[in-house]
Amino acid sequence: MKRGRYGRYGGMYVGEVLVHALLELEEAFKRIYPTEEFQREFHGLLRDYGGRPTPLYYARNFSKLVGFKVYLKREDLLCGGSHKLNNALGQALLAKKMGKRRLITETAAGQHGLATVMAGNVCGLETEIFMGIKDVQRQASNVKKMVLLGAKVKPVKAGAGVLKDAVSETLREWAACSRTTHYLIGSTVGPHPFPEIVATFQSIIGEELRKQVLEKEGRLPDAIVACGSGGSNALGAFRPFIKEKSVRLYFVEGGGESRGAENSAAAFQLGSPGVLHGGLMMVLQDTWGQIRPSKTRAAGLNYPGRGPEISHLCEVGRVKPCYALDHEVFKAVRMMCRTEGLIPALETAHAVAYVLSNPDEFDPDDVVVINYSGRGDKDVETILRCERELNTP
Amino acid sequence: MKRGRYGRYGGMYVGEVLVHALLELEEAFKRIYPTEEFQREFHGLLRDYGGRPTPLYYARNFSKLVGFKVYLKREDLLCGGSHKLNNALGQALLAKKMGKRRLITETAAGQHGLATVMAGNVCGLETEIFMGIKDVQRQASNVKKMVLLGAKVKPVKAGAGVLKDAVSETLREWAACSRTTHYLIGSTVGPHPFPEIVATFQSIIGEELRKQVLEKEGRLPDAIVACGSGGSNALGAFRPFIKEKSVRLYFVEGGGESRGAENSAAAFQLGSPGVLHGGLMMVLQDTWGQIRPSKTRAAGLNYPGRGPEISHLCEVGRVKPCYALDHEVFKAVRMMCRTEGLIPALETAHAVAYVLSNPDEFDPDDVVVINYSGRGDKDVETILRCERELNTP
Amino acid sequence: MNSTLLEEKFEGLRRRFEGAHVAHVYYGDPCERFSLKLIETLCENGADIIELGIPFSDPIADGPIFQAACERALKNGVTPARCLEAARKLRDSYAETPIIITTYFNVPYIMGFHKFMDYVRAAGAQGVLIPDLPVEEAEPYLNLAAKKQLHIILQVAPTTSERRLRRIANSASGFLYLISLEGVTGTTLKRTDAIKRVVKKVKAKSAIPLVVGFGIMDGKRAEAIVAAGADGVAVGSAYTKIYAERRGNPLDALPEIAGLAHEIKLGCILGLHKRQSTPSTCF
Amino acid sequence: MNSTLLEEKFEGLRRRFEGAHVAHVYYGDPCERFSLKLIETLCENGADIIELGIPFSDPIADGPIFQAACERALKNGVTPARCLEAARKLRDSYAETPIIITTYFNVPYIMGFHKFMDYVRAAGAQGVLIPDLPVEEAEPYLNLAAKKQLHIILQVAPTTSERRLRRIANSASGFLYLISLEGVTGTTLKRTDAIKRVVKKVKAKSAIPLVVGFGIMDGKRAEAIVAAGADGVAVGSAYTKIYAERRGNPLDALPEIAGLAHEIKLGCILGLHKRQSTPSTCF
Ligand SMILES: Cc1ncc(COP(=O)(O)O)c(C=O)c1O
Ligand SMILES: Cc1ncc(COP(=O)(O)O)c(C=O)c1O
Repeated sequence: MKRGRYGRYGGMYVGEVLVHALLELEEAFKRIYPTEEFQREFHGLLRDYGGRPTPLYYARNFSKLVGFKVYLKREDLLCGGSHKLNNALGQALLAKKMGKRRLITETAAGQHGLATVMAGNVCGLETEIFMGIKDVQRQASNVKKMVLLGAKVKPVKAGAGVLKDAVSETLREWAACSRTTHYLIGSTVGPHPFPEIVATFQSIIGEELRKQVLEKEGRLPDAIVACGSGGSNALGAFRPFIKEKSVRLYFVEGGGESRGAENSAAAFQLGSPGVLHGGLMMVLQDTWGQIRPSKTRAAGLNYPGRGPEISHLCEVGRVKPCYALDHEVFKAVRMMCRTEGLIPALETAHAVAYVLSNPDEFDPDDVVVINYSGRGDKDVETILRCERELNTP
Repeated sequence: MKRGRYGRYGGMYVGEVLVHALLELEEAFKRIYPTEEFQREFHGLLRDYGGRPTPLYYARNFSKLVGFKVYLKREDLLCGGSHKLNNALGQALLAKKMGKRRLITETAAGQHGLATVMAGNVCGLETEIFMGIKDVQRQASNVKKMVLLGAKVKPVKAGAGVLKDAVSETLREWAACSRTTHYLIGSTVGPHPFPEIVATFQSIIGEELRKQVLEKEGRLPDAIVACGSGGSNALGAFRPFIKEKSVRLYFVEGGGESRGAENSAAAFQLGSPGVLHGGLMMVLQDTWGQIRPSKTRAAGLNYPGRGPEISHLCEVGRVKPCYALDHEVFKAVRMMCRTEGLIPALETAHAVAYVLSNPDEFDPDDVVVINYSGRGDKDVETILRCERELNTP
Repeated sequence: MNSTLLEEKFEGLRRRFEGAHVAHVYYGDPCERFSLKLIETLCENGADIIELGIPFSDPIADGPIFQAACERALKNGVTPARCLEAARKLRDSYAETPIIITTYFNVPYIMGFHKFMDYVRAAGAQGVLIPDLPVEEAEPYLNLAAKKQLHIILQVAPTTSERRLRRIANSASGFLYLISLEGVTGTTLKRTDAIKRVVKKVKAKSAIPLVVGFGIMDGKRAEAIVAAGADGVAVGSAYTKIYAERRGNPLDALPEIAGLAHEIKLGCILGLHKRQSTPSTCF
Repeated sequence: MNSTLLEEKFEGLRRRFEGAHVAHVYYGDPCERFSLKLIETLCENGADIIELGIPFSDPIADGPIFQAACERALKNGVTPARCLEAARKLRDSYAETPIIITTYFNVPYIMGFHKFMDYVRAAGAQGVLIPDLPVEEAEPYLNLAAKKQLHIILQVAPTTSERRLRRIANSASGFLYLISLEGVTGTTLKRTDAIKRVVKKVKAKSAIPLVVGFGIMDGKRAEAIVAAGADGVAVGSAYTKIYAERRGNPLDALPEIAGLAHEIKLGCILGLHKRQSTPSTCF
């Protein structure tokens, strides 16, 4: 495969100003990541700060409900409440070793923003976070946390004031300060080498999962189900299984209210290959190539692009692209609450919903792993509000 | 020591209606807890559901700030965000094996209520939670979570509408339904055998801590610092070290705004032995034995009693009773945020504050462990509001 | 003299074929003057024994009616000393009415149990009832009380095992207080048939007078319970409820309270007669 | 004919001792009629080359002024086809003015790069500038463009390494576009001395005309940059800013824009003269 490419996807479509920063990053990652020192520090932080390994939990009550064995890979237990910290710690540590003084990033739900300022503080780096003005309002509680932790939060008014616009703005900011500042991108998106770096840092999920499921079941799972937009939690879980053809891989994106173009974030269903934020990937766009905003109540899935690697894996048929609609998602939240006492993040609930809504995909003796990417504390308000709305049409 | 007594503290001061339930519980705990089956299930849940072992994190930046080595025992990473789940899982499992169908409990901050409904759902038990009406209002977000998880939340209007009143109300409810219902008490308080049961379930904290610190430092710590009111997280951490006289143990209670009787929850400073909620313990009271309400902004420390075991350990000098004042606590939050990217629960921040405010207690070559009992997500609003208030007198 | 007044009271009632009517009042709610009037009303309308409650901040065995009573009384500044002082006054005006001081354990504990019992004795009361002092915790104090010629009234409940019942019965003094239901004071006692079996069971184990309390709010229930074999009933929340609902002027409630006291007492009498004549049925 | 028009333009300017004035406009903002008038104004007041921008939804190399321009234009429904059609019209009215189509890579990618370039050629434009297509990604398309006699304008930046600069210079066609600063369009260029060094470095590596863009908003800066050795300047946000602030009637802004265009052109001329005469100093 070409450098920075996954099949036809990927690449480094950025302004010349940023190329040097990406090349510097590529070089640094190649040089620093494999060193024993980096590995020791990274895995030390993952363990002692992050709380890894996260458990693989056999969800007995939920399994009974669906009729086959379901395990949850508990990324919700990672410090900060989602898988985001795996990547944030890795990149912050890398940035520090590259001599950077400052981190910038964008965030929608705030999970990645939080992870970034946490990692930044641990590594002694300043943090500035760009956030669509609408997301600043919608995710007020996470904004407060980021501020409390010492991050500067910059509301982005451009465009629709959502994640897509915040990413653009962060890329612009980076153009102005890339010598001192690292853009700590939050998912397997953006220009090369970001998708590769993020997937590498996240693949700790799958490595643990593999060991754990072998320990518990004596065999590989039959299926792994993960939600996603950029694809970082999914790739993190999938990577060590891509060559294991017996393991079915499901990628669940935000279906939104319905599968219509105006109400969805399902880029694999409604999109086509295109270039956004520096990479070629599956993306929601109109016939002229103007990027279309995505729409889903799960802020973390509200991005019109699918990272290059997941785009490729779906294209070649190794991963099955799926989606879950809002009403299925809210039902899934309720079911997970009642059976296992766990409030899933709305993003994560998409994976749960797919398992609940598609029993035909699974056999009674299947061992299914849901990559349980995050906890739903941040979403409680939305869940209660939307449940009310959905119940009173 | 007499059964159910810690020195002079403890006992079973309850109405005759409840005695049978306590005796039944004592018997069941003695019989069921040591069985291999129970141990396997309990530790299985702690690991796979709860996320144990929780890490022992060397807080490098914070250590630099204070001038000696500080480790954090990361109970904030336990499922639900505090140490409460250790006990909730243990008791729920026990209740199930006793044939109970329902759990009741009380909660102030909501942490224990959440832990209880989580454990209840996992064990297939209904859950009902009593909560002072004031706490229902103050902790709206945790109430929403409990409701979402399927718990019935009963606001308690009696008394001052705070935790103390909710405990009384739960004891009353239990009197009416103890044959089918288990009162899953949340701290090392209440009548025998609760203090012993809760401490036993929580001592997993100290057992892990001991192993971890030996691994990392090759020796026992010089000091362990824990916050508390009832004392469950402190005893959980202290128990395996009580016989190790070289390990100093610090118990930090809520000092409130000042050490005055009206503004504090510092029962070791301002209280005396008395009987509350079924047990003899250190308690805030007036000269006639009327219980005085406690006052602190940390909802989880806002209880006028100190459990019998911690009361005893302080009385005999094995544990040093300390307190932290609100302004020290908010400063500690800020410091922990900035140095380590962690927002501590306000309760936990009391332990942090003590370490920050009393450097004379610690030597430069000391190894100090803070039992980091919970995360501060629930407290962000309070922290930001109170910081504003404290800064604008 | 102290303890014997109670024994004599039961003896007298037995002779007169009457069940005992124990009336429970939290002193100082809403003010001391009213409490004294209330007790007077009760004594003069059929109460045989007064349970005089010292309000406590956290009355875990009490339902909402008594909780509110405690709160009001404490807000009004009443202290255990004032309550004992009130007992002394009552002793003066109603020389024949045994008084039991009821309170939660922390009150005597803080005062010092010895000292507390001395005060109780000095006030002319006959004993104490401490709902959160089960027999195990009471044991260290039983001798002490006996020496001071005071009763420690012990409670039994429907949940009490046979073995415990024997132990409690062995330690009982004055009378045994049978809690009629699983719950707290003020709960409505819905059916009396279950309690009848418990009454029989307890009576079989113990010769000491048996008073049934909790949830008795009318003459019918009192009658059924005495008919079933109890030596009396204790009524509390039912009285408090009446005046608590008349917050404006509780004194206005006294006639209604007097009426209920009469009705209860009548139940205590009829119940005993019924027991003597026919096998009891449930209402 | 296509690509040569640009080469001839630089040749002509060199002969007349003038720096080139490249004017960048996002087409369709706020409406097509205005854009056409704007370009007319620019062409008639000193713009030598027109960079005609096809608006894109996510212009990551553009600052707030151009972002807003793209948003307004897209909201107004302008499409890449309409932009290319406009280029064709301009070609008819201003036969001598080279046109560079500027847009982000997704626009040609979605249309198909071949097809897109055919349209560009058919419209009579001389080339394309795609800010998010660095040389590595551009390489597959360079031959194709050459065959169609179209330039792919490549950019260099202060952050470009020597090695990369050589590679870009080798692939450059038409002119090299030097980004003056680390940042996006519309950023104010604060000091021109740093950029002078970069200009010298680039000129040493490449004989192709060098146009400097980003942050040039007045004649002084244009003059300093041309004096430093650049063959021209590109100005965009400075023009858009003027009419964007006059939302009510952007046409009112045209005189001021004409004035600025004059000033820039004057700077391009003075700069070259200055370079020829004295060693340059910073302003
Ligand atoms: C809990 C959770 N899951 C999933 C995602 C989706 O991101 P990704 O596709 O990179 O895994 C997010 C993004 O914020 C998230 O917070
Ligand atoms: C995070 C946290 N720490 C400490 C406590 C105090 O409880 P305990 O004294 O039982 O440890 C609480 C109680 O809610 C809590 O939530």
